[in-house]
Amino acid sequence: MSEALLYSEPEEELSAAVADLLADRAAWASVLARTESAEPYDTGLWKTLGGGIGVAGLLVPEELGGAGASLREAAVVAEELGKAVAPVPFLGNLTATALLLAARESGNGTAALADDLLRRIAAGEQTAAVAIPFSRSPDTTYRGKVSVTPWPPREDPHEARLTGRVTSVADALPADVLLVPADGSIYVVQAADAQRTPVTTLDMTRVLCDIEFDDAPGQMLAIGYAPLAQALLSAAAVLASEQLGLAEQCLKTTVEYVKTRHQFGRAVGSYQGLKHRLAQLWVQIAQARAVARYAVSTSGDEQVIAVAVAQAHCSAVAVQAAEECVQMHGGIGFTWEHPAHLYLKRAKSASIALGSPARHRRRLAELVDLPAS
Amino acid sequence: MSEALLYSEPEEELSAAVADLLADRAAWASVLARTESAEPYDTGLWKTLGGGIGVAGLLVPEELGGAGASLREAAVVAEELGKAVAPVPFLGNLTATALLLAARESGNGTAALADDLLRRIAAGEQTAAVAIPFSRSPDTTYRGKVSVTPWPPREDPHEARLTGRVTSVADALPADVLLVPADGSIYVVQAADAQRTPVTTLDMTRVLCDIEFDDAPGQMLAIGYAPLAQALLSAAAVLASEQLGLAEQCLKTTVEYVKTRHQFGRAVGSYQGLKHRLAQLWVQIAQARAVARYAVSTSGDEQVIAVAVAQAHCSAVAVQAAEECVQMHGGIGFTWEHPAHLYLKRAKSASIALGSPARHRRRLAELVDLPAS
Amino acid sequence: MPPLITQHDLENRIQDLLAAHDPGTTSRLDFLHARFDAGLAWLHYPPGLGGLGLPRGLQPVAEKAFAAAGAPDNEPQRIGIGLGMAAPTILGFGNDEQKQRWLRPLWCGEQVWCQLFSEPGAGSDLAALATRAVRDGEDWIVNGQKVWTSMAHEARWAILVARTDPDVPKHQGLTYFVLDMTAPGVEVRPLRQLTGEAEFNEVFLTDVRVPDGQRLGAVGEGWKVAQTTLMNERVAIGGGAAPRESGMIGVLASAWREQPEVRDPALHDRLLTLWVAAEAARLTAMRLSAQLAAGQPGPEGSAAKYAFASLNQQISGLELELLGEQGLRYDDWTMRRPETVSFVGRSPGYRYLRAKGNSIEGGTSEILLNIIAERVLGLPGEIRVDKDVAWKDLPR
Amino acid sequence: MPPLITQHDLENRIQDLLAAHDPGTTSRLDFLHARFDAGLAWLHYPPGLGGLGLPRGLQPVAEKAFAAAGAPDNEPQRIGIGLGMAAPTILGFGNDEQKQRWLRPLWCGEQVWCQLFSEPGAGSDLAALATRAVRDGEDWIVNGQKVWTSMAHEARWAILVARTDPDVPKHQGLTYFVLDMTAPGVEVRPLRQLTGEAEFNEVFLTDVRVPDGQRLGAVGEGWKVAQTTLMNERVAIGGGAAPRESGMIGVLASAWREQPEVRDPALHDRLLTLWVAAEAARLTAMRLSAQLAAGQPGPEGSAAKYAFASLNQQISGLELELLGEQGLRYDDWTMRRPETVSFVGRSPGYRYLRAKGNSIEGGTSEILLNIIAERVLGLPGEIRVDKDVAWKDLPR
Repeated sequence: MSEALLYSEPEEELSAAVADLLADRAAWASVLARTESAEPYDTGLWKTLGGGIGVAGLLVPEELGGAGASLREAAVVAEELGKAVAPVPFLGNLTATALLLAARESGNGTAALADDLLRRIAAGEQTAAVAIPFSRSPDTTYRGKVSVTPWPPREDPHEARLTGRVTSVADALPADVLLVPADGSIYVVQAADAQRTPVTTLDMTRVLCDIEFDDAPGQMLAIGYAPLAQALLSAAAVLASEQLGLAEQCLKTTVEYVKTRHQFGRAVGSYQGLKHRLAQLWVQIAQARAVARYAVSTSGDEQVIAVAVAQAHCSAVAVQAAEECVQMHGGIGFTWEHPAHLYLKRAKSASIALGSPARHRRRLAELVDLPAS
Repeated sequence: MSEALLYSEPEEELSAAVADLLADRAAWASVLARTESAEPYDTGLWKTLGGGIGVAGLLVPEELGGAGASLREAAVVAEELGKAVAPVPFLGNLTATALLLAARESGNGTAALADDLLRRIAAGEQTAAVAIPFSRSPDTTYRGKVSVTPWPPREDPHEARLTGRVTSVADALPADVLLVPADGSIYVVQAADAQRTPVTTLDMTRVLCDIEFDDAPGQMLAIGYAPLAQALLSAAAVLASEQLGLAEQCLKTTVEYVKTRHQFGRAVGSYQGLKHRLAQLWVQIAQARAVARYAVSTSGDEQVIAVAVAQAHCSAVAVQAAEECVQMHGGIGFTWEHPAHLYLKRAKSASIALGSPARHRRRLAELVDLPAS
Repeated sequence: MPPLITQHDLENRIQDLLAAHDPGTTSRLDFLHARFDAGLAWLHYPPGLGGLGLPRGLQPVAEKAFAAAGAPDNEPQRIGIGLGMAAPTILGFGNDEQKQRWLRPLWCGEQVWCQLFSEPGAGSDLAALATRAVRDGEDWIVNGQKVWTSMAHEARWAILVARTDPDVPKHQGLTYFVLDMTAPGVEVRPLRQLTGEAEFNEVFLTDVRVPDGQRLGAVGEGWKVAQTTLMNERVAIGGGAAPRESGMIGVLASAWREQPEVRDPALHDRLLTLWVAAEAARLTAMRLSAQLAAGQPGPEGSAAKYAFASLNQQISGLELELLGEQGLRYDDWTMRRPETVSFVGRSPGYRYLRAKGNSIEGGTSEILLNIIAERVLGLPGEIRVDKDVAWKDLPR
Repeated sequence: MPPLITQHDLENRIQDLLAAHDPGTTSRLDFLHARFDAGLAWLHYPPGLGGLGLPRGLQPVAEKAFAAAGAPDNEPQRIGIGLGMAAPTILGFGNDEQKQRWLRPLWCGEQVWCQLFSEPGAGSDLAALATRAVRDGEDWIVNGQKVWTSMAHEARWAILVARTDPDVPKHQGLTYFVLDMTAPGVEVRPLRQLTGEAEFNEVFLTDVRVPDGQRLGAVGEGWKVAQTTLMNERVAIGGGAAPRESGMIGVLASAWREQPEVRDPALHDRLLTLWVAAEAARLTAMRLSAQLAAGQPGPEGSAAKYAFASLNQQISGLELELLGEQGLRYDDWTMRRPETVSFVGRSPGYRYLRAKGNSIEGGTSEILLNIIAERVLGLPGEIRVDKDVAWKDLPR
């Protein structure tokens, strides 16, 4: 098992390929510039990443045109995307893919519909997202505000119509297809058939939207929300690696800065107060790497524990790293023109996303039999 | 109000008198030596402090021979005792005094009995303690294991007999008189009529005992436990100042040490890592002084809040100070022959005494309307 | 020496002024001019410069009386830098002509002042600053870049520290000037911060001419003069007795009370820990003001600022975590120039972001801890490698 | 060069040894002697010194085979300092005679070793040590005081670093010796610690004669030799894959599960935070051992020790707080000399106190953070004022 906590050679190659592309195409200055443009997502970059390198169809089985890879490879990609706070809908698309795979395996729905979508995703033709607030944790009993008419549905479930509203959805703005939990089942809705309103988002590099469904045509994908829970669990596991990457980048940037910034005739990185804090952060990040790797290398009940641990730990580490990055850059770190704030906003948002650390600890309490009272 | 947070001139004089005496009579080496002797309490010192300087009868009204002082003066004494971790039953005796005063004012008991005891305490003839586990917080609904026979008592409540057991009682070993909550009332029992067994105590300078009552004669002092709650509140207020004194002493000792201890050709106190931690500790202690002073300068409902704040804050500060004291002394701080451990043991025990910080925060939640759920 | 004016005399003078210049009919500026000329502006300043040489403690008497009479004030919020930093420095180091020229329009609010001290390369280590002033006849030619300048876009005058001799150790080569912000070569650009707003400015100085008559103190004495400015900056902190649950903790406590759905029992103890910390900070500020009132100034000012920053950051961080979905959203990223900073009335995300500045602006938390460690605890200073080296040879 | 021995050859040799020396009938010491002489003791050591020059990775093969056959071991716990620190140094710097003399009885456990490095004035800054060794004919005369010496009261030999030249900078004047603990002038006193026990000793050296033949390495090369010892000390950390809830967190979790009355809901989140931290530390140790196995030694060793100390202290502190009245009591203050240290089986107070040593012994947490900051992150070292100064002129 412990070897699984390392990176395999193919994983390192994938990581390097993504890193190279991002160095070219997602330098922080362009990421920052995009936050104030009309297109908060970099669809061009996503096309190259998704279709070119094939990260969109990473989880899709080979027979459907995908890479047939596991969460481990997805995590490696997320780590690089976290380092660049790249504005691409990788996580949302991954969540949708995981949902489609779970729906397909559950046998509780329309396998052909899932297969078809997975094929399109792998081919880079379509991007999907799950229409659920980004803050929902995997263990939440979800009760949304979208309902299906007519209910019960007619014989042909393809004829369902969805009405209602979902707020603060991640990565849905650039999506072509939405997977919508509604009235206990999951439906496929074409994004064009819903009204998406961008939200002024704390994380400027992953802009949320509110979605309004007004009698939107939907095809039933699966009965029951079990695939949703599985998808959110996968997303939370991969998000931990994104947080790891973000923390690494913040530490790296900060260490570089304090080596070159001089005050009182000395590099500020020579002062023990800062050195000890950076060393402590490094310890936290080394641990984050182990827990993040573990969360994508295990399965079943053990994965549920591992993901709760990873989310509780990595969320906190990413926030700490970003906060130290701002503080140790001093005045410049507080400005708009320095990338530190992009990381701070992403880190804080990501800690809330898919359940707060406290929420994950509460879940853990049930899993490892440590009840509150 | 804010002037009350300072020390008055008489308070500073009292403080200086106690400090002088302790410098003479409670140097840490002698305090350490006593911990392994047959007499863990320094009754000689207590006699001088209690009778000589008059700290035993500090709260006792002047008409009963006491100083008629308030908790503010008691707090000043506690601060000095905390600096010296002096093995005297000041806190226990103070708690008993506060209980007697509350009983006297409640009108629910035998004022003459309380008056008589208060007179003896002020005269330095007797020392009293409350027979209750040291860990009980002021807001606990107390249910002890001592019962009164016969029940209901005969006409003359002086004829009550007490049977049962109280564990982990502070400052009862050197006491002459015990105030015992039992079956909803409070009784006065001569210490000689109970069986006191010393406990191997974490805090070696405030040794607890277990007390066994076997048909021990008791006189009823008050009906109801209201005076007990008031006494414990006063004790908790004063304990905060003891914790403040302890923290001050730990910081002082540590600062002196790191100025003189050289490693790598420099005083270790010149390294910013240690400097920042010591500065943070100083900030905490400056705050502890304000909250500790406030806790003994207010009354009524406001005092209940102030004491909860003071206990939550000062407990943590004292533990932090003692832990830093051990750590920053390095190897020597880990040995038996250095006083740091006396402070560490006192600080950790005091944080548990009269309710843990978490317990006080929970109480606060009720008081300031911030319910858990 | 004239006999000391009593409080009674003072009250009489105020009433005389109010009688002669009815606030109801006198224009705002006329009234302020009259108040200044009567020595009733800053009472502890010397006669002829807006004061009467009285103890500072009497100032509230005047403020109360004028407020009660409905007299206009000089908008101290808007001209804080002038009042708090420029004026004491001019008073301390200016010659008579300079005092006469600048103090009256400063106090009356006719001329706003700003401070040109910090530079991109000189923050905590202000004395390392690189802006150069070179003598040219009766003028100095100034070149350089200043940063974190509040009010620069509204200011008429600036206090400026510049390097006049790069060949001596850094503290020795500085000179202090007053700079006309309308002079050619002064360019002010808003400095946007991570909240989206721009409270501050960058100021670029290109061949700006400053007459030698606008120098404060001797050439090479700029560091000493700047100390007066900076000491006066710190006096303001402390603030006195705010009510319980003032500030950020009040916002969080209200959210907890009023939105039961955000109450996470797992975070209850953390909420209360912060509540206790905020209450402790409040009581400490109360104690500090009592100490100051009793003439026992303590070093708690640095501690208060340090604790305030740390608390604000923790409280706002917890608020976002509690709010969940609501915490993922922001109110407005538009570039704006706010008049004042307030943590309330904006979104929780704004509070979280803005609080990050509290441990940087006006002395970083690291510098404050150094000050406490060295000045209060007497711990040894850092080993200094820059004391005896010519400024131009320092690593940068 | 002889051809490399394969695992198959190795297994054959082991079976041959077991056949020739039946563990059931051979005395313990005879068996260990035979194992050493067959080169089956520490396989990576050279032939003739208990090994066969094999890769370290084969050692578990031998250990498993001997254990399966019921053969006695050399009680590695008891002789850890000899095995882990003295032996590699003797191997690296000893001459043939020294290797022959010391390694066999060391490995076989006939002679216990201890380490005389730290001094009251030289802890983190070991190179500042003051114990003097002065040449006297073929001997050295040693005077000084050493501290924190485990096993000194049972040891026959000690590895010792002493100062042979006080007139050169501190790292240059040290020499490394092997000292006979039974020699006249060696006095061992137990060093009692705050738990009441004495795990360690102080060792006083008064005119102790050490023959020059017991010197390891050249005169003045002691610091270099000591590095070998210290590097080998750190290798041990990391430990590999312990099961979940190993160590202190398991004790706390059990208390929470088994004593519902100690469950304070306010501290539930703190318990879980520590549980997560312990699990993170466990997974990190697993990852570290995988890295080591894959030949990617990482600097996580220092990090693991740092995290371990911090965790133990936080967990034991919370345990006491939870236990309330029970936490006020202790089990035993009697001065004792424990054989090994274990956090379980003693009272919570013992755990709390003993854990305080975790951040001091074997490298303080501050030193570990320095190591990470400088060696891993590449941050600049502290400014050194002691590098070029003669030892005798250093401030102390």
